[in-house]
Amino acid sequence: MKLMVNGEAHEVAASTLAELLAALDYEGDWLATAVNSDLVHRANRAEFRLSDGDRIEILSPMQGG
Amino acid sequence: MKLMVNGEAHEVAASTLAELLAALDYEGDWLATAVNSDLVHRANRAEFRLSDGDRIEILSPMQGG
Amino acid sequence: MKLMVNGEAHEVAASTLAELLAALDYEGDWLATAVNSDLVHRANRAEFRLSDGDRIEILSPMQGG
Amino acid sequence: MKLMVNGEAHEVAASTLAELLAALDYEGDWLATAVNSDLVHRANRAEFRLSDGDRIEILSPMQGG
Amino acid sequence: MFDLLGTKLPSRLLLGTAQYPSPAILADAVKASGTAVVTLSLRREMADGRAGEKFWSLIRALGVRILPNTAGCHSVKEAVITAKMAREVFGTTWIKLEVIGNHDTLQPDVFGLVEAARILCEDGFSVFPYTTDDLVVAERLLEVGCTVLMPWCAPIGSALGPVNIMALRSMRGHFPGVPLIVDAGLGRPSHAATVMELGFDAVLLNTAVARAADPVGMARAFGKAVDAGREAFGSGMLEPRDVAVPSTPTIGRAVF
Amino acid sequence: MFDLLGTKLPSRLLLGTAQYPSPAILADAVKASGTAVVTLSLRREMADGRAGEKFWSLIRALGVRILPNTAGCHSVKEAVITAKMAREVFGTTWIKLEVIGNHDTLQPDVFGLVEAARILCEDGFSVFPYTTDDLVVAERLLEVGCTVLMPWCAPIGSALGPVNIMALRSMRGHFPGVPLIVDAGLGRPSHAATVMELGFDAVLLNTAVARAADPVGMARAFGKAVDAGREAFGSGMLEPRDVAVPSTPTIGRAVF
Amino acid sequence: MFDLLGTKLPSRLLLGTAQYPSPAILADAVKASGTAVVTLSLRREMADGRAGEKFWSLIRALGVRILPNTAGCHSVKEAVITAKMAREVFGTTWIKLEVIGNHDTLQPDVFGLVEAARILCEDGFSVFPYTTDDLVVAERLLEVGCTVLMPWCAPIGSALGPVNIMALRSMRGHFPGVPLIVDAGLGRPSHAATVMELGFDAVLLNTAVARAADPVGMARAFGKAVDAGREAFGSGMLEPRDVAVPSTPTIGRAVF
Amino acid sequence: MFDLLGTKLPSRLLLGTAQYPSPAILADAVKASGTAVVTLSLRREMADGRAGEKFWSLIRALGVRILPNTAGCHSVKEAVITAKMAREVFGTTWIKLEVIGNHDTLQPDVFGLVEAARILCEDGFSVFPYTTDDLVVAERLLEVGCTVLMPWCAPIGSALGPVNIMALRSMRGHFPGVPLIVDAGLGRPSHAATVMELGFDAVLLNTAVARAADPVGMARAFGKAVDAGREAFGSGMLEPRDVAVPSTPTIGRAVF
Repeated sequence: MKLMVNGEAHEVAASTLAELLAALDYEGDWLATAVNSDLVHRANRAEFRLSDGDRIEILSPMQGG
Repeated sequence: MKLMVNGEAHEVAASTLAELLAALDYEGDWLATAVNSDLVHRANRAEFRLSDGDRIEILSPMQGG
Repeated sequence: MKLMVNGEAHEVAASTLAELLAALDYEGDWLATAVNSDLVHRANRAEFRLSDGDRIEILSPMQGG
Repeated sequence: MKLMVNGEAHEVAASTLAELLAALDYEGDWLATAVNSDLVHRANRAEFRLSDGDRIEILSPMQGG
Repeated sequence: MFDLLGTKLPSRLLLGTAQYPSPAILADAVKASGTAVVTLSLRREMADGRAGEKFWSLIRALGVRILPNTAGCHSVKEAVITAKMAREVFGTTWIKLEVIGNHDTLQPDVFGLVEAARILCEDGFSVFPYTTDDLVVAERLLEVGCTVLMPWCAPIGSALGPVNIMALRSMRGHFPGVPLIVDAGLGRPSHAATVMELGFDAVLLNTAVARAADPVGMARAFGKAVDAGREAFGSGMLEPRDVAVPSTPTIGRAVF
Repeated sequence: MFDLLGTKLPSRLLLGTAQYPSPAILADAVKASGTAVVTLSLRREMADGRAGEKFWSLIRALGVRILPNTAGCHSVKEAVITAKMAREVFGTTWIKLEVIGNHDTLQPDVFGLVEAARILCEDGFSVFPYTTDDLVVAERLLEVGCTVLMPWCAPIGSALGPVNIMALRSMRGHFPGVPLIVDAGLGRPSHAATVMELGFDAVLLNTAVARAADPVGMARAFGKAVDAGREAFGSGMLEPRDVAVPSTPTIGRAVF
Repeated sequence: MFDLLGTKLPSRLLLGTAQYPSPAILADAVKASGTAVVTLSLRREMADGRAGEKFWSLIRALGVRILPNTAGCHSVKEAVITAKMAREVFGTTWIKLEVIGNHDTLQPDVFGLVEAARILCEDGFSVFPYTTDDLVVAERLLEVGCTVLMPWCAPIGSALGPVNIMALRSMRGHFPGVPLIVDAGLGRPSHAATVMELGFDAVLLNTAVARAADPVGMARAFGKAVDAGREAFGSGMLEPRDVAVPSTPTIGRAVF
Repeated sequence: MFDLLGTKLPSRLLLGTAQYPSPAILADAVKASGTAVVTLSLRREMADGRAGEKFWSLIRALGVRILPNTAGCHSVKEAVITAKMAREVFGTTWIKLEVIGNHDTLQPDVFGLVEAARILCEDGFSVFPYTTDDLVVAERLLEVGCTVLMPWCAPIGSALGPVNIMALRSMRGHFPGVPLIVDAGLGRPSHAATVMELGFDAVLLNTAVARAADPVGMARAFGKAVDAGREAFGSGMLEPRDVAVPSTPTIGRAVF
């Protein structure tokens, strides 16, 4: 399945958001996820099914003013 | 018929805007008229029929900054 | 003998500055004295002889900015 | 005779200020002269005798703010 | 000549018509200022009073261009209908659009301003919006069809002069092609010269002239200051320098 | 007309003659500015060079009043002899007295200034002292015979404009009867208008005009700004107000 | 203590976390400043890079309150989703709302700001809107549910300090009961003291500290200046006076 | 520690002792400010009144260093004898030398000041001259033996704060090695922070604290502001920038 993850194209087998994070070695409770501009809560990642072409954002805390 | 003319209550016989202006001794091409917050063009005053309770504004040029 | 003390005329018997201070009930090591615009050190007040018309200033610490 | 004229050493035969000006090709009523820091009026240049080592300033109008 | 929306004007000073000691002084002030555009309002006419007629005749006699305004309007609706009535009376599509958002500062309500500007631009008006020095608001006004902007430089009638030079410079820099007219807040001719030196295209005044001890003399003074500021802008001013620089050549100095 | 020590002048702008791109531009700038007084210096004349003659002819052709200066002098002695030589060359008792005390700021040495002023006043000169905004120094200069004062408003050539408005206002307030000419530090016409609005009698400029991209246009701009500021001073300006005041009467407003 | 939306804080200085030479210096600066609230952002995490984790651990160790921000967002949509993601990560409903409207000045887009604030307030956020000094915009923000305002005093990172004191005073005067935090534009401790003396409730800084030669020393300096300004506001400062007044009693002066 | 003429001081704030609501408040203000040096005067003692004694005991109990002054003196003679009497009473060679030249602005008479300073320096005093921001006067004061300078930043008691930043910066730049203490004119802690940020070594205050609604709180505020300004001076402040610069990294921004 083709996905855009943080702006980069990925070809991954993962079918849920949780699987995608694992596949790409993302972990930690400081991460926030959005799919196609909608927030996906941590609790919902396991059942959140991805579709071809989905745009996923995986964010974490950074310096900001 | 009861009308509000420039914020003051008037009891007048006039049935059109043109008649109202004449009745109240308003004249001059420097006047602009509105009825119930809508502009009434000079050309349309003769056929513009007033209804009880109409709010009429009769304005003319004044100092402004 | 007529003297001006801090701008006021005084008629006193005192012949020295020390006697004047005593006569006028001035005492204390925080006082500074000048006669006719010259400083008279504390140590010299006893032998400093006054003359008629001398102008004596007796100053002490005060608020200042 | 050795003279300093406008800061430069000169060896000239001139014995008066007027002769010096002529010798150095200075002319014009817009010139002002000083010898050893004293003004020498135009009218006095002819009889003003120079001495060895004199410092002569010959000035004229210039841009100024 | 100053080209304002295709109209050639001999002066970059626009003048308000309120608060003068008398109509005669207003007329003399307009003449002394050299202005070619005056702004005026519409107000309720009293029956058989002829205030409007007298004033209107006076203004017409001056032979200047009219810029009607919606001064005193606090809502989009008020401003829009006032603009339409002004167009009928004054026979011009020019309108100085004021939508006041605060009773104390008389500053624009930028939300209502953009909305009213959109409606009036679509209706064929040439809208002169009285706005703040906010660049983003300015962009919105241009997007809805305004082709000129009238930023304030201080609250109306405050006479404070330009209180935020940085913002004015930024505005000029961001909209190089748009006619920018400083409206409101000027108190002294030096204030007018200052904003013209920044490259603003014109200024609009009222209180500073009308409430001066001698409005006619003050009008003349502002006229000259506006010219001076514009000419300076075009003549390449020195940048301020921190260290002093001699203004006289040091070569050839005499030594005494 | 501006009465300066008994001389009636058509302009309140005095102009320096240094640093112009060319003599022709200097001449045009003087004409464009409307100035009636220019200031110039004395410098060493090169033998058979005729620099002085050419410049002097140019200036004389302008038909303006000459105010010689002692620019560049750092001592009383230098300043006094230079003044005397200037009197002989230019045939005037007027002298703009500069005794420079600091190489960086070119500010006056107020001690040398008062001493040189005393000597020259006793010798019959009309001394125009280039001074600071120090009131006590000003009083000394008047005591030794000066009848006009030329305070700086910023370092020479800095173009900073009035850096201490408070001091300038205080000076004007303390010497109501004395002609006060702001000398040095002005960079823009708005600066000149500002000090004239404070009630100063005139301004003297050089760098701001001579070093502008277009000295002639800038000279014209300063001429207008000085007129504007003077006229405003005489016309009773509004005091700035903190709160906004409507510039349009609120009576008779329509309600829609 | 400073009561901010019901939270008692020991300091009125809020600090940004960007641009420090190192995380260690950031941590030391936060401690030296005495701040109790820091603001930070969300950014894309690189796979198996652990940037976010390291930074987040560092911040948590400081034991300060977190104010997440939407810095860098140029649209309502971006700002809203970023705010929601921040709420999940940081477990707080506080959000410093930035909707940038201009790439150069980084000023707020007041239209997008009000819209995003409305959406987020309805969703239960405590919105800290980064806004301008526009009173009308401020009123809109309060209408849509904001209970605190964060006006700029100059463009972000400009270090210009308060460029429009009049507008800041006006804002304070119009919203006496609303916590007002000056956000953006401060460059020096004296700037921070100045706005606190005007009665603002707090300031938020970043660049001025992070980019100082010694961020830790500068953080300490700002912390003291904020305290000083607040204490002065509460202690009744003298109004400036135009004329000088002796600071020493003149009675009892000796006469020599 | 601040090394002032070889004396190590824990504070860079010097405080005047006049105009407080009560002696108790004066004492509390001195303590709250953290100052280590207070300045006071000599006045005529009334017979059998013990005003001087009471005041002097109060001051001694504070355990601070005394800087006697010649406040109110208008002549060299007055100032010199007052200084000598102060030396006897207070047992210190330190003297804050005031020779007032103008009754309204209370500005120094720079001519009398230099003369009195010369006499007192020759007599072994450590003279702290209250002077203007005139560089040339400052050079003269150093020539006659002063090793510290106390320039004003505005008229005494005006609370205007630094009215001529350019001159203060110039003074700091010209006398890098000389202790410079800003004396007179400060009205708010932000003013004190501003001059300390410029690199001045200390400030001396009186009216701004003594006449505040709460002198003790204001004294504390000034103490912090002076520390803040000094620390900022040593920590390398950002230069103001005209264009806005993002204070948040733009890399890694999410795209929604």
